[in-house]
Amino acid sequence: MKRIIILILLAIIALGIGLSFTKIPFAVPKTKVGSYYIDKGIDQTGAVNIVTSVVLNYRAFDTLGEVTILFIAALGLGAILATVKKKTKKEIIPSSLILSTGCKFLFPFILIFGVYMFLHGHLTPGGGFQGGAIIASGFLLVYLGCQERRLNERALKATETLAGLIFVIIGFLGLAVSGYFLFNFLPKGIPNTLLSAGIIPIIYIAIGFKVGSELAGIIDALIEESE
Amino acid sequence: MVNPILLIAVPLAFAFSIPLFGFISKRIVKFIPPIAMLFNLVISFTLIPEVIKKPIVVSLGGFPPPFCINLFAGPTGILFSCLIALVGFLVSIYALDYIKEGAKEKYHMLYLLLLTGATGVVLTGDIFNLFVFFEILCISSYALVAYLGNKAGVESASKYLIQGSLGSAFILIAIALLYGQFGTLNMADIARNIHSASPIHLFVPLVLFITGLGVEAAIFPLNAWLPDAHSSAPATVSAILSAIAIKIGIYAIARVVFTIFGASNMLLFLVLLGLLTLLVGELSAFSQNNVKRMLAYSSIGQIGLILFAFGIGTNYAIAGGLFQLITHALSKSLLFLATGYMIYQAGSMEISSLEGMGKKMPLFSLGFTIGAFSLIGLPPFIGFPSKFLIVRSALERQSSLYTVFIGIVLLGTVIEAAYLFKVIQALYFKGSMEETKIEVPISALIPVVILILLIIGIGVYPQILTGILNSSSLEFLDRIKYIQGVLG
Amino acid sequence: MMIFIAFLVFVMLVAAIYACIFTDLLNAVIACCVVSLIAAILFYFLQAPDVAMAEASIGAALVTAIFVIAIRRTKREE
Amino acid sequence: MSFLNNYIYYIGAFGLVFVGLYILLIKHNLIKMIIGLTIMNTGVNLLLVSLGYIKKGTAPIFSKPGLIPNSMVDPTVQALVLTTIVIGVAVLAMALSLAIRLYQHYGTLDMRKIKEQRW
Repeated sequence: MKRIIILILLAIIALGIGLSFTKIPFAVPKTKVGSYYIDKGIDQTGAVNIVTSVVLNYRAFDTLGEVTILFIAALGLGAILATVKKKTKKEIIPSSLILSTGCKFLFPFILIFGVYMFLHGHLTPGGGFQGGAIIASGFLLVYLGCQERRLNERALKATETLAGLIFVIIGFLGLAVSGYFLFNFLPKGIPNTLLSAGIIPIIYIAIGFKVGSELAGIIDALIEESE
Repeated sequence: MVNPILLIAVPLAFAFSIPLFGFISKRIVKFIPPIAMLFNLVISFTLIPEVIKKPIVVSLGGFPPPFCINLFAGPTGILFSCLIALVGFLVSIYALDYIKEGAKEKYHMLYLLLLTGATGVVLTGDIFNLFVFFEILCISSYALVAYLGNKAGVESASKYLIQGSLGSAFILIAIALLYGQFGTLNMADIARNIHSASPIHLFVPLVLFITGLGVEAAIFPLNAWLPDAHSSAPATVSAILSAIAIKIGIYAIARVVFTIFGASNMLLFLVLLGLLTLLVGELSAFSQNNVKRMLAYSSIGQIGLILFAFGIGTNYAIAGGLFQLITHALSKSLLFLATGYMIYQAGSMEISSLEGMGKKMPLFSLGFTIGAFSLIGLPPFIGFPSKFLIVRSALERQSSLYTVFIGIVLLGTVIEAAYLFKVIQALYFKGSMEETKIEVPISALIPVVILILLIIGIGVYPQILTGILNSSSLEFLDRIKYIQGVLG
Repeated sequence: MMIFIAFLVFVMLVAAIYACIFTDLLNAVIACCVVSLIAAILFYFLQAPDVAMAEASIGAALVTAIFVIAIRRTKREE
Repeated sequence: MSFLNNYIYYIGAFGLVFVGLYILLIKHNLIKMIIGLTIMNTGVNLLLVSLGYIKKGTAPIFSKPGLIPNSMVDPTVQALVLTTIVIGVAVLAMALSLAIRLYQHYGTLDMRKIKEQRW
C-alpha cells in the first residue's frame, strides 16, 4: 500500500518536472553566461581549460565554499568518531610480501600522477579535486596493502589548515591589490604553458593538497577502529 | 567604505587557522569564535548607515556582475548579519565554560563555520552560491548536533541529515531548471527575465525551492527533524540552531519568493502554510513535559508566525515579520541559554525536575521569565511591538479572511502563554524553598544579562529599529531597485 | 552511437534498480558503483572530461571504498 | 529515433533521480537510504551536465589550435557539477560516520526500530 502511494507521489513529481522540461530542449545552446566565458576566458584568465577558469576565477567563491564543506565533513566525522573508546587492540595480520611491496612500489607513482593532475589543471582536464582524490586513493591502497602504516595526524592537520589559509590569503591579496576578493593579480603569462594563468595553478595546488589530506583523513578516521 | 566580503572571509580565515592556534596552546582556541564574531558585529554596525542609503554590491574576482558571483549587502543582508554576529558572539561567550566534553577544538571550528555559512547565505547575490553556503550551514549543523557522539544526538542528526540532503537535492534540481531556462545564475539577472517564461514552467522550480528550503526552515510537513535535533544538542548548539539556522531558511524562502520570482499570487499559500505551522508547533509544544522539546516546538510555532507575516505581503507586514524574527532570535537564545545550566544542574530535562530553581539560580530564572514574556508578546519586552506590528498589518488588509487568521494567531499566543507559564510556575512556586544558591561561571552570566537588557531596551524603545526594518522590507518588495542595484 | 548510449543508460538504470532490490548491502554498493562508472562514461560523451574524471575518481572509487569500510563496521545484511 | 536523440540523457538522469528518491522513501535501512541519496545526486549531476550540451560540441578546452568557440559546450554547468560532486562526497562521509555510531549504540540500522525520541 505504502509502495503504491509513494509511486503515485513520484509520478506526480515526475510529471511536474517533465512538464517544465518541455521548455528546455536538449543539445541547443541556451546560455549567455557560458558563451561569455568561452569567448573571453583565455584573455581574462589565461587558462586554456575554460572549466578551470570558471571554477577558480569567475566562480572561485563557490570553490572556497566547497573546500570549506569538505573541511567541515572531515571535522564532523572526526568529532563524531573521536569519542569511540579504543578497545582491545586486535592483532594485525601482516599482508603477504608481494602485496605490501607492490603497494609500496605503486604508491609513489599514484602520488606523482595526482600531483601532475593538479599542476596541469589549467591546461588539461583535471585539477585539484581530481588530483586530491587520486592522492587519497593512493593512501587507501597503502592502508589496504600494508596495514601497519598510519598517517601522521598532526602533519595531515597542518597540511589542510595551511592549504585552506593559502586560498583565503590569496583572496585577501587580490582584495589588497585591486579591491576585488580573489582577483587574479599575477601576470597571466602565455596561454597553454605551465607557468600561466596567474593565481589559478597556485590555488589548484593548495586545493589538491587540501582535498588529498582531507579525503585521506576521512578514510583514516573511518578505517581506524575497524581492524 | 568597508568591503562586505570581510564579513565572510575573515571568520573563514579564523576558522581555518584554529588548528594552528591549537598547536600553540589548547586554551586559546575557545576565544577565537568570540573574536571573529565581535569583528563581524563591529563591521556590520558600521555598514548599517551606508546600506540604508544605498545597497553595496561587490563583485568577486573583478568581472561585471552577471558573469561572476556578487555580494548584495542591502539592508536585509546587513540586518541579518548583525543578528547572526550578535547572537553568535553572545552564545560563544556562554560556550567558553559550558563546553567541557567532546572534541572541543572541533566544536569551536564547526560553530564558527556555521555562522560563516549563515552570513554567506544572507549576503550572496548568486543562486548557486546561496546553495553552497546553505550546505555549509546544514552540514555544520548536522555535525554539531552529533558532535558528542551520544545516543540521542547521533539519532537525531542522522534523521536531520537524511531530510536535509533530500531538501538540498530538490534545491539543486530547481537551480538546474532555472539555469536551463534563463542561462544565468545571478539572482538579479534571473529576476529580470523571470516574466518572459510562462507560469507553468516557473511553478515547479518555485515549489521545489520552497520544499527544499522549507526543510531547513522547518515549515509544517517538513519539520519532523527539528524537535529531536534541537533538544538533543547541547544548550549552545540548540540556541544557535533555533536563533539562527532556521531563520536563514526563512530568509532564503523570502528571497526566492519575493525577489527572484516576484510571486505575489503565491502569498496566500505562504499565509496558510504559516498558520498551519503555527498551530501544529504550538499544540505540540503544549503537550510536552521535556522543557527543551517544548522550546523546540515553540520555535516551529514562531516560524509559522514569521511566515504568516511574510505572506501578508505588505510593507508593514514584512517589517513586522523581520521584527518578530529578531524577537525570536533574542528571546529563544535567552531561553535556551537560561535552561542550559539549569538542566546541567538538575540532570534532567523534565519540567518537574526544574522545580525550585527560582531560588537556586535567580538570574537564569529571571532570564527564562523575561524570554518567555517576550515570546508571548507582553509589554514592555521586545515581543510586544513585533507582534503588534504583525496583527496591525493583518488588520489593515480589511478582509474577513484575515480577521479569522488573526484569531488563529491570537489563539496560538494563548497556547504559547499557557505552556510557558507552566514552566515559570515550576521555577518559582513549586518545590522546596531552600536557599542554596548554585555558583555559575561569570562567562555564562554575561550573555544572559546582555540579552535581558537588549530585550527590555528594544521593547521600551522600538523606534531604534524602524529605519532598518522599513528599508529591509522595501528591499524585498522593490524588485526593480534590486535588479538595477546589481546590474546597473 | 546513439544506440550505444541508449544501451549504457539502460544498464545504468538497471543497476540503480538492482541497488534498490539487493538485500545484501555490499552488492547494492557495487551496483551503486556501476551507476557512478557509467555516469562517468556519459559525462565523457557529454564533452565534460573534467567532470568525468572527478566522477570516476571520487564518485566511483572513493565513495565505494568509504561505503565498504562503513559496511564492514556495521551489518552487511539489510 | 529522434526521441532517443533528444531525450536519452534526460531519461537517464530522471530515472536515477526517481530510483534514488524511491529508495529513500521506501527503505528503512540507513545505509540503503544513503545509497539512494548517492544515486539521486548522480542523477542530478547528469541532469546538470546534459543541460549544457550542444549538438556536435567539443569540450571547453583550447588544447589545440583550430577549435571553434561557438561549438563548445557550456563550461558553467561543468564547474557547478564539480562542486556538487565534492559536496556529495562530504555529505556521504558524514552520513556513514553517523551510521557507524548509530550501529554501535543500537546494534541495528533499521530506522523503524531506532525511535527512542517521540513526541
